Amino acid sequence: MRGKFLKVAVAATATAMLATACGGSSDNDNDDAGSTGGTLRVYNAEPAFLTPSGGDDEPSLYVIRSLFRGLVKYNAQTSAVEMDLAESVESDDQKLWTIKIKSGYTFDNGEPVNADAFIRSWNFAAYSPNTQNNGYFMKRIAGIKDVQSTDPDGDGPQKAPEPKAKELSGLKKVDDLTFTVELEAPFSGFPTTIGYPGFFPMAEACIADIAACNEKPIGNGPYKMDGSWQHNVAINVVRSDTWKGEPGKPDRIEYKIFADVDAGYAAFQAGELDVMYTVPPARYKEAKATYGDRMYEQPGDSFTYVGMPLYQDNFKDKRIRQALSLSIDRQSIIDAVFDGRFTPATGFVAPTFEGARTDVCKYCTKDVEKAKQLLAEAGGWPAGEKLVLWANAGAGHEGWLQAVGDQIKDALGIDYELKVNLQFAEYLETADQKKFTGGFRLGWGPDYPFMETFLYPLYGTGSGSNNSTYSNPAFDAAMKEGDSADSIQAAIPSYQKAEDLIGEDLPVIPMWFNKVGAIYSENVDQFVWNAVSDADYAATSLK
Amino acid sequence: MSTDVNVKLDALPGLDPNALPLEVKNLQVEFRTRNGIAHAVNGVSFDVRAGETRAILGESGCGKSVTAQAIMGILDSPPGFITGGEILYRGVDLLKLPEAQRRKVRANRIAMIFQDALSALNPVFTVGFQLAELFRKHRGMSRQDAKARAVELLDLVKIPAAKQRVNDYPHQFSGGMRQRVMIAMALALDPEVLIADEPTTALDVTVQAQIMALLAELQQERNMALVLITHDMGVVADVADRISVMYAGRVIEEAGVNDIYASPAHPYTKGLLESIPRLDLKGQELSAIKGLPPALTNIPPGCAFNPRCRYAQDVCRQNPGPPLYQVTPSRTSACHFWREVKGDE
Amino acid sequence: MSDLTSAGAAVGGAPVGGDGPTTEATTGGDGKERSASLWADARRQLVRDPVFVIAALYILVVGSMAAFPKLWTSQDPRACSTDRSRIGPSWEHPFGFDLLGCDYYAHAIYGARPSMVIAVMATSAIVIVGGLLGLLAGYYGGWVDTIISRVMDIFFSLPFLLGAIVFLTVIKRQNIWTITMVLFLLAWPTIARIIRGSVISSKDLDYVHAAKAVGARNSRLMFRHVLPNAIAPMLVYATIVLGSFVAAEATLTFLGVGLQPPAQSWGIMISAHQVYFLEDPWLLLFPCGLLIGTVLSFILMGDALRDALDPKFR
Amino acid sequence: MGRYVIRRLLQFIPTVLGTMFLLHYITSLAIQFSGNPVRAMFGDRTPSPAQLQALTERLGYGDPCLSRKGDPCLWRVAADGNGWLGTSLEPGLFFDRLGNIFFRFDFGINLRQREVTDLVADAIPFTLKLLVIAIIFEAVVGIAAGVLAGLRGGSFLDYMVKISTVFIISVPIFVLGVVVREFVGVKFGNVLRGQDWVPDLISAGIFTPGFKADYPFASLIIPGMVLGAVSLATTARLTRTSIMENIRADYVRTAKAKGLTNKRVIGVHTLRNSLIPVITFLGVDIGAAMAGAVVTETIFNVPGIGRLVTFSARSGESSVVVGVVTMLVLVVLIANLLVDLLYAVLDPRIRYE
Repeated sequence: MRGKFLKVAVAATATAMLATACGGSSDNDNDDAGSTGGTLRVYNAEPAFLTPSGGDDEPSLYVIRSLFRGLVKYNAQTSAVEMDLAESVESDDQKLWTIKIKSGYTFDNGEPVNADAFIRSWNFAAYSPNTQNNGYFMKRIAGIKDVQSTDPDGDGPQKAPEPKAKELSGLKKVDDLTFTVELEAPFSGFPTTIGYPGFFPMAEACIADIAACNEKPIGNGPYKMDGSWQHNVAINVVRSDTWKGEPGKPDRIEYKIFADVDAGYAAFQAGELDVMYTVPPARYKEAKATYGDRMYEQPGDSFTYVGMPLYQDNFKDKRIRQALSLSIDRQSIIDAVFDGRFTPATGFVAPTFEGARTDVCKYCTKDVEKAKQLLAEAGGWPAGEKLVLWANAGAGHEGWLQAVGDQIKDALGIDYELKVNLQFAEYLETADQKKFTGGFRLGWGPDYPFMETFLYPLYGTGSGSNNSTYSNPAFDAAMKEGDSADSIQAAIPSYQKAEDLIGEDLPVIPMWFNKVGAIYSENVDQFVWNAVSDADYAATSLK
Repeated sequence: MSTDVNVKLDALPGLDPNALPLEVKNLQVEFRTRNGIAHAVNGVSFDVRAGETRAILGESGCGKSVTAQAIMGILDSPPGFITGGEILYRGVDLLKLPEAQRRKVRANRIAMIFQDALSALNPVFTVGFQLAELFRKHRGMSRQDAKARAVELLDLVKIPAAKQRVNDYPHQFSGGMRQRVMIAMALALDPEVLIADEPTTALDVTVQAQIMALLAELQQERNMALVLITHDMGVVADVADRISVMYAGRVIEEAGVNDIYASPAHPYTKGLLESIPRLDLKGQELSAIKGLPPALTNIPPGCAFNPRCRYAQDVCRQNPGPPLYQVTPSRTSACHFWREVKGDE
Repeated sequence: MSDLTSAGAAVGGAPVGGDGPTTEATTGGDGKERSASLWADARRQLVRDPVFVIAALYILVVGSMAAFPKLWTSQDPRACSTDRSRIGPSWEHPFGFDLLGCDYYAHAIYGARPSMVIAVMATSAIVIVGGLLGLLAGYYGGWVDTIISRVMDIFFSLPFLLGAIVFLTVIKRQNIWTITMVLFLLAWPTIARIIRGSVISSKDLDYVHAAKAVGARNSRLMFRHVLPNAIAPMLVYATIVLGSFVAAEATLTFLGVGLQPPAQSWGIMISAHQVYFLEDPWLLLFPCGLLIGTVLSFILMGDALRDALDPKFR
Repeated sequence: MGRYVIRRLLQFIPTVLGTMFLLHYITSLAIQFSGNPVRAMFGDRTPSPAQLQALTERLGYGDPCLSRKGDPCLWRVAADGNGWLGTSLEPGLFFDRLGNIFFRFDFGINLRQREVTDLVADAIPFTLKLLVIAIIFEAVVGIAAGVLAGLRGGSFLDYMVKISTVFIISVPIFVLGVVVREFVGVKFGNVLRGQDWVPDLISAGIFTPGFKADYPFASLIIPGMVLGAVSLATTARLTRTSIMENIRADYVRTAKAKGLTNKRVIGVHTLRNSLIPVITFLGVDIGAAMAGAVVTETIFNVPGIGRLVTFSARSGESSVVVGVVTMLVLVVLIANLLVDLLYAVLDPRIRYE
């Protein structure tokens, strides 16, 4: 229970998933199974925002996915991109994309879901004075610089000036049901990204009064709000009568809000919940034993690593980094601290992703002799100096980080020190200002189901989340080559070449990928877990 | 608690209307404490007639208050236990009465007032409430009638502006006034016997006199038996009819008030008298009884006073202690050499 | 009521007001002489009281664990390896191994130190500073009293647990010193109030006026005559608040704002393993046993002390 | 009496101002040292400076003094140059907050752009329900146990009460909470739910591991009892001591001498005096309980005030911390004043001039 909620913030990246072919074959929903009807009671944490442009944390996305639907969706098993509200999403140069929308879809208040709806919503999110969290995802669309203005004197008394434009120049309406999107640079994975809720449309009435819409959203999906958001208590949604697509199985979904996952698990044990999309790590083994058949497990995509501060002298030589990585027995830590719930990472891309390979990292299994040899070659660790290991406070990382320190001490005789008292905000600022003095724990969840999301943001020169300041022109070239490949399949070989470079240089020491565990009660007939959007409540049927 | 309580009390088994209102025969009380058994009362006997004032005289710690509480049946037991003797009210032994009836005797027949009226009155209830409570509980009166009777009582004990003062709290009264309220409370149900445990000790001399005068007047009107417990020889002299002097839990001398003052027949009584500052003996050194009263957990054998007694000889130190010799038909003294003490005069 | 403070307030509310010399059989002698005999009586009574003796012994044992851990165990609590994670108690390792495979017995022994050190330091701080301020406020009255009382109000009305959380979240370094300071900041008003009350009630007693009449200086009056009267309630409160501080450290660690691993403390042991107690109950029972035992002993000692020092109960 | 109340109310002002400044300075220091809390909202992704700046401005963390370490944010340079009394300074963040809270009743917004007043309005009903249950449970059981133990001083019952109360006090609340939730809420609850003769209100309503929206009152009974348990122990100890003292008082002997039944002597005379210290303790306790139930609320998932402030303190939402804790301090001060007045009502000897 200790500060668990912060952990949710850590894994706050949207888990939008991979697409195999863009504009894939006609979609036939998974075979119709289970009867409709009944009330599905699900575990949820307190969401941040219920509007597509605002909500970017896991609890918010779970609610938004019931209330809204976007241009594309992901097949539950293969996570392939399938058309949802869009008729087609095509481009010949991967830079200018044309999107046609199916006709007849409306919002709950009757407004039509048309080109204007999408353009209006994406502009609203991107325009920085609106302070919408999901503005971040519009960064690839042309004209993003004009809609965001920076405050000239930082913290000075003057306010930031008005951005130059109110709308993204890259978005142009062709007709009522078609519009074009021009990107800053070609990107073959664009169709997969627009399946992320940040790109879902919002009604005019909603944008007009975003605060009220946040309390009682006007959606266009299979469900609509029943009453308004009872903060910290519950959010109830019922079947929407304006939804044209395939109806959701349960008549009504009750999101029961828990501030702490242990309290949620206790409620599940007491039969108050039908689905719980996560299990407290410490109770995993117990849950597996008691709910074995009603527990759904699947390798997850959240990547945990110990970053190497290349800007510090001790970590400049790659052989030292390799030695540190070789002295860690990942499986033993996983068994001890996480009841064997994670899979040790031997590569840098989530195992469930297309194009992921195992054993990309040659130094990710324990080999004390090799580690000692590499350390000696590199001139050894400065005598008497301690290896500092960083983690943000209150999210339960100290446990395994301490184990890592112990193992390195045993293998290489380097004593260690934990620096685990910074709150999350300050921890991230220390990362931004490059002030880490040793290995630093961070996590990464993919934004969209495309291998590139695990590579460029973390290791691309100067990219946002490249906290180890790794810069390798060969890597950047391979990534560029992949971006402009004419299809996702064609892009994979070059991305894999880039990953091999990382495997050798080890800017970060990969630790593990989480394993997703969801549990459901007896009254659930068919439980559906979408590889991309996790628990799919609309598709889950009750007995 | 219907009004017929008097009827019931008059029908007590063995009640003899013309027997003495209060007779105490060979009362024994002991306290079982952590450091041994304290024999607070070792065979105390006395009686009192209607309209008569019986004084129980003795230093503090000699067992007089314990005797009073034993009579009223309000001893805290544990640690206090009555281990012998009889307490007769008009021939009925109160010790044998079931608690329900014993409780009715209290206040209706035998009442008591205490020394420090401030702590003896409940600080958080008005004086009126504490008075009216008696009428509501014992006579089943309504709230208004009981309050009216309370005001009458306050008038009876001469408290000015009784109508307003009835709603005041005990701490709003002066020492003397509080003692008057105590008396009013005791006399509320017209008891036949009133036990006054050091009623005036906490008051200054002038108020003391008023209170004693009030007591005497009320006693006269109601022909009430009064048991006055005190250690103040002065108060006893002008009020009491008969005196019992107590020492270490026993009555060591009992006589009429004049006889005692004229010719004390026990060394202790003599010592007490000599220690009273008298005008005619001005300038002379005051004589005081040397030593301290014995601890009740180890009372010396024989006569308890022997360690401090001028006349003490070997016989005084052997058990059994001196019996109550009959000095005159109406006097007794528990001293082997009462003649010499009496003779010295 | 509020989880934690009531343990501390348990005594604050209890009738420990200054007991001026009660008029017993013996006349009320000069304050000091009477209280000297009070201590003698108290000591005699306490030695005979089995509960007090057992509690005192328990505290001595825990104290020795905190002061000389080497005495109790030769294991190094930081020699851990995850291969031995959560192995049950055995002969060489009486408490078994914890989540990370460290020797749980050594961890429990070394865990005693922070809890005890924090409790002792915080208590002595509030007794010294709180006592002093209470004494000054009570004795001088006037604007000194007003200022001190208002400062007292500020820290007294701050909810204990919330105040601690807000302060500790802000201070980046959560170690023994910062936790002690926070506990001191939030708890001194209680003892200051007790002392102030006792000083006010005993400062206008006869023997104080007598001492003043013979020309005693204020400081002498305060420390020789008025303060001894307040020593008894202060000692009783200090003993009991020691226990509540040990509990406070554990609760703050449970909430994630107290001591951080890799430090050893009972609080960490409990909060880190409290979700495993269904599978391996011993992980929770050992630290809880030690913690509850210590807090219980402090409170029992405080109770016995109060009964011994308060003449009314003899 | 009136003058006393007014004097006490005037004394609130320095205290509340002092508390507010303390909290304001503490939370400002937090931001100055720990960095901009808004950054944490973006998680691992690094937002564009423009977006971070806009959001920081909107949430009120834009004041320049928050970037200077140690600055108490009392004054700031006036934007247009002419400030107060000819200086170039104008009242800073602290006075803005003061003005907003006390004149415009605007407590600002939290990181998720929700009005603090709404946050508190959502949280108060739960805390109050929890409080009422805890107080009733604590008062009834505590006083009953205390009276029984006090009357039969030294008996087995007295010993039992003494030991059990001391034990409850020494068990840390979070251990008690977790154990009760696991065994009573879940294990025993499941057993009850297994039997069909047990009415739903009891099996599903009361014996639940935490707060349930569909049984808003019933599901708070167990958390309330856990919250009340510690104070129950204190109440019982206090009542016991008070009864043992008053049982020996002279007026009790007078009451007995007045031939009143034992029930009345104890029930009316002794109890009325003995409960004075207990009621004053309960009064003070209510004030402190408003925010004290942090642990209980967290364990039993009760969205109350305690939890609201704890989570805001961690995520650095200074407007919530300053606003809500100041309100709580005000509540505690008022509660203490009411208790003192109640004391005068209960005990006529107390006079306030």
